[in-house]
Amino acid sequence: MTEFKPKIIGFLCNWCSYAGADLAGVSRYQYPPDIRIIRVMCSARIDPMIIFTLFKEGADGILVGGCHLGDCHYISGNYHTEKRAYVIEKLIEKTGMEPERFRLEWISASEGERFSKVVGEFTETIRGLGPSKVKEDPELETKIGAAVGTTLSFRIRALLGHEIQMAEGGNVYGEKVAEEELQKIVDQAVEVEFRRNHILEIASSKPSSAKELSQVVGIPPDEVVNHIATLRQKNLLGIDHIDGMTPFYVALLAGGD
Amino acid sequence: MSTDVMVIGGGIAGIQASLDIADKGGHVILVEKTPSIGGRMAQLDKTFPTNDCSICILAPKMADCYSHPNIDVMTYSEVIGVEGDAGNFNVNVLKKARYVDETMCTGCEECVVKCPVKLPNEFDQGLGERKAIYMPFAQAVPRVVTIDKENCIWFIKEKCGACKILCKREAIDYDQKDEEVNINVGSIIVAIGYDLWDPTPASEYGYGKYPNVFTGMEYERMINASGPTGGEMQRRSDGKRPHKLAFIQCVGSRNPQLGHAYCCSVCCMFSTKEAMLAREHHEDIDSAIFYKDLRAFGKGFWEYVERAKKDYGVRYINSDATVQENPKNNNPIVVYDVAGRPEKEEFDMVVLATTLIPRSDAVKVAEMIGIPLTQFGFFESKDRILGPVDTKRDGVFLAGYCREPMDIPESVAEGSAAAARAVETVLEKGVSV
Amino acid sequence: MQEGEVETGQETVTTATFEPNIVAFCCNWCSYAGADLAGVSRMQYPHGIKIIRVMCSGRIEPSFVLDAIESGADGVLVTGCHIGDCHYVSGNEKAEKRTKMITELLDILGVGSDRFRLEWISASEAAKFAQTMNEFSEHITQLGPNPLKFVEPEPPDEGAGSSEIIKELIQDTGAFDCVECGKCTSVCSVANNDPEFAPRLIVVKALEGIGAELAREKDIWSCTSCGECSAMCPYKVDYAEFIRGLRVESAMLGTVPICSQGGLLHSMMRIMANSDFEQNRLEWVDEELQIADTGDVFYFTGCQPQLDAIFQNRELNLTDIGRSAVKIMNKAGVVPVVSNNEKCCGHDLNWIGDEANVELLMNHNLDLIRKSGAKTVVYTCAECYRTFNIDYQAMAGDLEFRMVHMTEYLNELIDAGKLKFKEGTDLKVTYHEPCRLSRHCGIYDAPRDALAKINGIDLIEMERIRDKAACCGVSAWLNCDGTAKKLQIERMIEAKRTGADAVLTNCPKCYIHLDCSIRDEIPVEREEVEIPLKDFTVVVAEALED
Amino acid sequence: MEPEEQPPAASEEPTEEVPETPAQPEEKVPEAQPGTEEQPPETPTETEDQPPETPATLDSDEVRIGAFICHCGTNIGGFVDVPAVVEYAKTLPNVVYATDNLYSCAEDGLASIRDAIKEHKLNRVIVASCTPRTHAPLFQSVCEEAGLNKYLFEFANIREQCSWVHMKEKEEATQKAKDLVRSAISKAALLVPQEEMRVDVVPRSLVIGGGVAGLSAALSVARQGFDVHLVEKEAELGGFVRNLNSLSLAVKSAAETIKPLIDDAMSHENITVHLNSQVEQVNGFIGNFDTTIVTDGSSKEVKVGTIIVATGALEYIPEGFYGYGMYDNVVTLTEFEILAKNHKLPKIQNVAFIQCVGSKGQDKSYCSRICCGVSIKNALYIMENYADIVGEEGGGRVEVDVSVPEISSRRRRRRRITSAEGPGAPGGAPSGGPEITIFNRDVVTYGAEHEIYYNKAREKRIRFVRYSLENLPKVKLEGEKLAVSYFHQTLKTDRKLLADMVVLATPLVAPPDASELSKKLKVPLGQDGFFLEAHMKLRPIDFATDGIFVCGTARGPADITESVAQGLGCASRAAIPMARGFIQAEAILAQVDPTICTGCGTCVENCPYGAIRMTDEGTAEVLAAACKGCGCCGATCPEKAITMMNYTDEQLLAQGRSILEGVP
Repeated sequence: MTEFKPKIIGFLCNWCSYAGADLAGVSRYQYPPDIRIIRVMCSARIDPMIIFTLFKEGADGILVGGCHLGDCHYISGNYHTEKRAYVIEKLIEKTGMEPERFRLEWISASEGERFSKVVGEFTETIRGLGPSKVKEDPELETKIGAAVGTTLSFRIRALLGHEIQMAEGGNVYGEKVAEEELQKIVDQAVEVEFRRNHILEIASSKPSSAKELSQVVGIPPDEVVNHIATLRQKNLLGIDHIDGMTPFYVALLAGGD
Repeated sequence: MSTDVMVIGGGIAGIQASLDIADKGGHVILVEKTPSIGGRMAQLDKTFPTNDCSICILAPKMADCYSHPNIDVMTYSEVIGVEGDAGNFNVNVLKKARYVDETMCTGCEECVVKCPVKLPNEFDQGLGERKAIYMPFAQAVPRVVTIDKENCIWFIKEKCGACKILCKREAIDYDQKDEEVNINVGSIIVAIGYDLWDPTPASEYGYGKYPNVFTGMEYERMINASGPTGGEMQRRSDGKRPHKLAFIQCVGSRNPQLGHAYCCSVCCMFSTKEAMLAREHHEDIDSAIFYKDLRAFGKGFWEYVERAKKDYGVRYINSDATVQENPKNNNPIVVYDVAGRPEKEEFDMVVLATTLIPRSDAVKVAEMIGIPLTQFGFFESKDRILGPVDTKRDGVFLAGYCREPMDIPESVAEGSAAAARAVETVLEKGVSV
Repeated sequence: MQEGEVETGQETVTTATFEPNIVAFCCNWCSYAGADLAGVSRMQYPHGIKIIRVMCSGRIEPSFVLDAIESGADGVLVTGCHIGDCHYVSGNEKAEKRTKMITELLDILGVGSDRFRLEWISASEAAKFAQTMNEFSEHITQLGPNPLKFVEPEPPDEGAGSSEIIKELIQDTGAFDCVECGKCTSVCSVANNDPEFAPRLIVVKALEGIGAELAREKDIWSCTSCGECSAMCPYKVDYAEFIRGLRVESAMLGTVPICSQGGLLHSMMRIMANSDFEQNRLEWVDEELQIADTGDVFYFTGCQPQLDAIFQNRELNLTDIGRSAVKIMNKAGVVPVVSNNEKCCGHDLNWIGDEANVELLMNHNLDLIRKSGAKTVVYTCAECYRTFNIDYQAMAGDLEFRMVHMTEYLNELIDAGKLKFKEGTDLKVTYHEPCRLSRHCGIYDAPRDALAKINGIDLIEMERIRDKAACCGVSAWLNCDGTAKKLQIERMIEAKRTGADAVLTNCPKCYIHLDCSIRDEIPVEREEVEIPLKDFTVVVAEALED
Repeated sequence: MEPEEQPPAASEEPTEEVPETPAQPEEKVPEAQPGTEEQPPETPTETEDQPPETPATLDSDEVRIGAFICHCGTNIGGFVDVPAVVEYAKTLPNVVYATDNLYSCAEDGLASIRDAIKEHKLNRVIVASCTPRTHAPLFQSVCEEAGLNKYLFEFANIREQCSWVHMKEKEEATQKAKDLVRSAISKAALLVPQEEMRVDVVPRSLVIGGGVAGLSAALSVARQGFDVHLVEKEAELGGFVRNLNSLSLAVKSAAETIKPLIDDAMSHENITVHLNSQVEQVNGFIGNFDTTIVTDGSSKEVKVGTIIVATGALEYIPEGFYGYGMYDNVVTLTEFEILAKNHKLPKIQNVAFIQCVGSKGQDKSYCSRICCGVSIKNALYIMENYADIVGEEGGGRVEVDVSVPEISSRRRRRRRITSAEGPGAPGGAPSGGPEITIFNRDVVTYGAEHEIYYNKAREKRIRFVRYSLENLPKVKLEGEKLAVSYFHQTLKTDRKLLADMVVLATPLVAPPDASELSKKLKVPLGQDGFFLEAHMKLRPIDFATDGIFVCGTARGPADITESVAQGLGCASRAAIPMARGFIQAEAILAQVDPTICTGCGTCVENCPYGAIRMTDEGTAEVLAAACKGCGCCGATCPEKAITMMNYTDEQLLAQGRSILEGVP
């Protein structure tokens, strides 16, 4: 077997961590060569969808680098990144993929050495984990597919969009939501949306009954039925055929909220 | 007659003034004495009260300034003569030979690696090393190396020449000569910043005598990730990292006996920041700040101090102090006053907030331009209330610390203010011609 | 007033009816018993003799004798058991040794040693007692009355130390400038060793208007006025002067400080201030030394002869300083005025708050110098130099003659090419800075410059030098205590650590104090402190070309 | 800056030196002239009449990519097999040309790029060399010179992030370089030309607030040749300073000192002063704000390009502190100044100032910066000017030498001698003069100028006593006097003094209407209620929203000198867009697809620059002039209706996927 060369993607914000990576170069801090860097203007630009899409396509590890909190060139971008990373981590947990494959780090423009250390550690971690199992584990692939779907769901996106404002500025009624309560809301939304997207993902590969879905997704049939009802309402799920008394559902390409 | 503006000093005040004028379409000649622009702010690790990474926020401005089509940046250059009047100053600038062709050097530093001469690095307050051919600091602008002629073997013995042999771009030019350039400008902005006072004469603080007594700027370079110790605090005596830090305020300042009766405006916050950063480096660090009056007067400063106390466990002790040493372990012992009685506490590192003093060449610059200095050696405003950035000489303006001790935001605001006045001047003079 | 002091009424004395007042100290076991026996035996002796009983003649301090003289006694008699008979084994032997010092001192001062006598009288020698009394009384009658001008002590001034006066002090010493930074506290040698003393509190209390009590504080006597605090003070609050001012007030309230040597030295100074005796202070002037009565340069010797007498058991040979100074000047072709009529500068009285006597001494000395025609006065003593420079000029206005310390003068002479130094000197020295010269008068460079100009003498500096130099521990013969001892030993350790061959100082007092510190039991190993102590001027003179 | 003397436009300049960072939009535009003459206000126009920069070669749909791989001497070439990378690049889709350069940034390297664009009809260019943060602008301008839109350029960093960090693994480094080149090429294929927006700027400023800061700002803007509308709430100009009796550094009274400023503003032809007026409504964005100024009920529409906020601050009213409102002679600092100014001070000999009343962790959390200086100023005023009403013999008072004498030269004349010379002799302390105590938590006389006054105050025997928050002084009426009892921190005892007057130094606070104005302008307030600048360090007088600036005490406590400097600073900042005449935004912008947008407003909330607004149609719209291109909005748009130009999802995914592909 040839030596495992992990595919690691690093998204770095232009102003701090990309500059930190440059400084590592200028200072000749050596680190393992497996990482490939993609520059974005701000870490807040990184849509969780992109992370899961790349995981689905076989990335072994993804590193996101941003400015330290408070240092964002765009004032507050990295606070959003932090919230998103939380959802990403929650979702990874749900997919069953090793959580270490994703990492968020704050790296300033002066932390060249730290950048090289972070990359070294991260590469080591990924090497330890071995290649991504997405391609050989269809169940994992389905779940990561579900995660992609989750990151695109209106509810999650809207929550992520409003979370900071809700905690700091209050909602339209000026009510502030406590940090913990907000977290609960997010956790719950992630849970529900992931299940629904998992159902959709399974149903998109083959028409499935509620019972089958219940087994694969691992939740009680009555809950599956509720999700099916919601998904059908949103026109995301349709009945493919009915076998006896059992309807078999299939994901619809069109649809939406 | 000229509508150009000359800005003397490439620190944050000078950079801001230059950018403001250039963005309006004015032409700026920015003259900087050292090989890179950036000034003092480039040396800092973080800035209070946000703990922003200093170089992260400064570097884009440095780059903007250098690449701005309306700004001619003259680094390693000094103003040596000023004649004429507002609207028509003739300024002589000495462009010192850096023995490197600025246009050819790519900043790869290949030459630096091979240069055999090791010297203390000024940018790192002498804590790290640099070579005789050197990049002043990693983020320097322009990213061009400079040869320190005084210490270069080629210039001393006509031997070596390693850099010249190595440089594929043939950027090394030992025959480069200092050059005098005469520049006609309509207005001048002086923003030459400050120097750091060497606290060795105030031997009661033990600097230079006890190895583990550091100046604030030395400490700042140490905790900087791109500094000489890679961001780690290291005792000079044994290279170990400290667990107990003492910060002593007003070392040299607010002390007419040590020559500086004024307050530097920034040290209380500077030390607060440093104490907080120490804690961020290591959870177990205990810091104490010895102060005369806690001057946390800027926006969010008092809250910052409260945070340092509450969240970072920084102790504030209202007393000046002197330093002794435990000869057994080279630990500095801080002696201070509690209700009139002396108390002693052993630390393993002491950081001195030393005075930020007028530039050593402020007197020369003042004489050259013909503007007066205050009793402390800062440039004197024409009208200390309504014309802070104006000088007694028409067409010459001031910005930043060289006028009055102030912090970065105030220097930036003054950079802009001086820019406004300079533009007003050249517009007025320009129209009258 | 000291313990064991005698009250003697001043009587109007005329030569015709002179009845000498004599104080006789008698030991309990022999002479007092002898006196009793004389009484029992109804042996007559003059009524002017007042007997003071002490347990042993060894109890008699030299200061008792001077105090008696100062207080108007025409003669002082000390009696004890015969040698070998002492109830306390050898107390009388000690008394005998001390007698030598007393007689020498009385001679130097011009009081005359013949106004003092020591006699051994046993309990059975009633006749000898009476005879001695008669003889001594007769002898004193011959000598005539004590010519000392007795000054009635002023009654305590209850207004002293008032808040108005304290305000003036605050004004004069810049105490209002205190920003309570506490740097003074951190360097105060005394505060760092004495758990009671807090120098800054004294000023803070004054500023708070609790000043009236200040003159009664005992802390004001603990300060060595070394000026380490002021040297450190950002605004140069003059603590030393502040303390001195308070001591003046305290003295006016009648406070008598506890002085070392039982106040002997202060007595001596007061005697000088209030007499015009023909002194005998020039014994040290060897034949090869050339001195004059008038001339351009006056060498103000200070108290070397008296100190040599007082500390004779320690063989300090402080008069070597004077000999060296004159030798140096002679070598340079200068014949200085050295006067037998010179009196103490008054430094120590000044620092215990006795300004009246300082003024008397000043007037005498200034008159003397003016009469000598000197344009330059040279000092080898840091205290004399300070007192002239600061205190005299404060009281008498600017002085018309030039005052130079020997270290400065040496630089002048060397620079003028008037002094040559021999080859072969090889001495590494370190230098203990006297506060009066350095912090008080700002002379830091002169001694160092001078040493640098001398062949073969290398200066190795101690850790605490110049304005941060540590104190010798004692000033104005006050507060010689455990704290002082600690400071002295600290300083000697510091000197020893330099690895120098000797430690030099420029002040006879520093010399005496540092020397004293390591004579007795010390809490550290001897090798940590033992380093030869030398006077600056002496060392320079030794390095001169023959 | 005369028009005749303008240097040639930047885009025409040969770029020989190496720029160091991605270009800011401002850098590449032809410069404008400060509008010295009146210009009519214009409505914002997206200048579509700009000549398109589309190169001639982009007329076909065919993507033709040129790849230039740099050796950077041996910096890359020494560790990466550059020829192999070139050969590899040639095999990649859409690549029609690939070559190596010894130094791509050198003139010959640049020429090779220029020539290849023409020769090979390239419509995308990638350079694989160093970091885009310093070199992208250089290569972009080369593309532009060759007629290629600069947004069709892409960079691969194979030096800082490859050759230099993998110096011991040539093979790996070469592989990585290939991957990075492939990644860049995959993005390049998706690049589309972008137009940079231009929006004209109305050359007129609105200055809100006629205090010292606003006056300084208005005058400087006017002197730089632009119209100014100065709006002042009160009936006269001068602001807070009008209340004041004296100024620390001034020889004249406060009113006289600032009079020239007011006179100049009133008489300047470019300044229109609106007294008794308020800004009612503000709409629009940088360059084109529509504002309504209401004066005594009548409103007036004014269109301006920039806005300067200089609304000042008020003094905190210390209700419930130290007997304020209960005892007659307990006054605030400003009340004291007004009394002094009107010569209505009562007979006072003993005065206590109490600092930090209600500030530093009390009702207000902050230190108000200037109060120590102001208290000292007033204390000195009493010392110097009120001797006649406070002392019995004012004439006998003594001037104290300002310099600090050396201990060695200090010559204290003995009191006995002095008293013989009579009262008033040098060295004798004054008697009967005012006695002033300043109770403080820290004396905050920062800098050189303020500290001089602190030193002077002590020389004048003004007493400073420190107290702590745990042990506040107490003020009680005792007969005719005010008894101030306090705990002395050094002496550790309770003390008391009797004062004729107690002056409370209270913090400056934001005026109540600040929050209303902040909503109108859509700019934030900080926690302390003062206006919040864009960045505490480097953008102290800018708002995050372009075109609006803040100065003086509206921003936070500041002394008069600082307010003037900030006013001038704002004038400089505000003049920039007006002098240029237009705003040109870099085309890395968010774009909303109105057909997808549901108008949920998430993006509006998330944009740190207020660059997104809702249109009348209920969809979001990006204000190109204000957008900075961070992409925060796009990443959270629930409907994914927002595209980040130049960093589209497709482009990022293409880059990511291309990396994952490995060698095809």
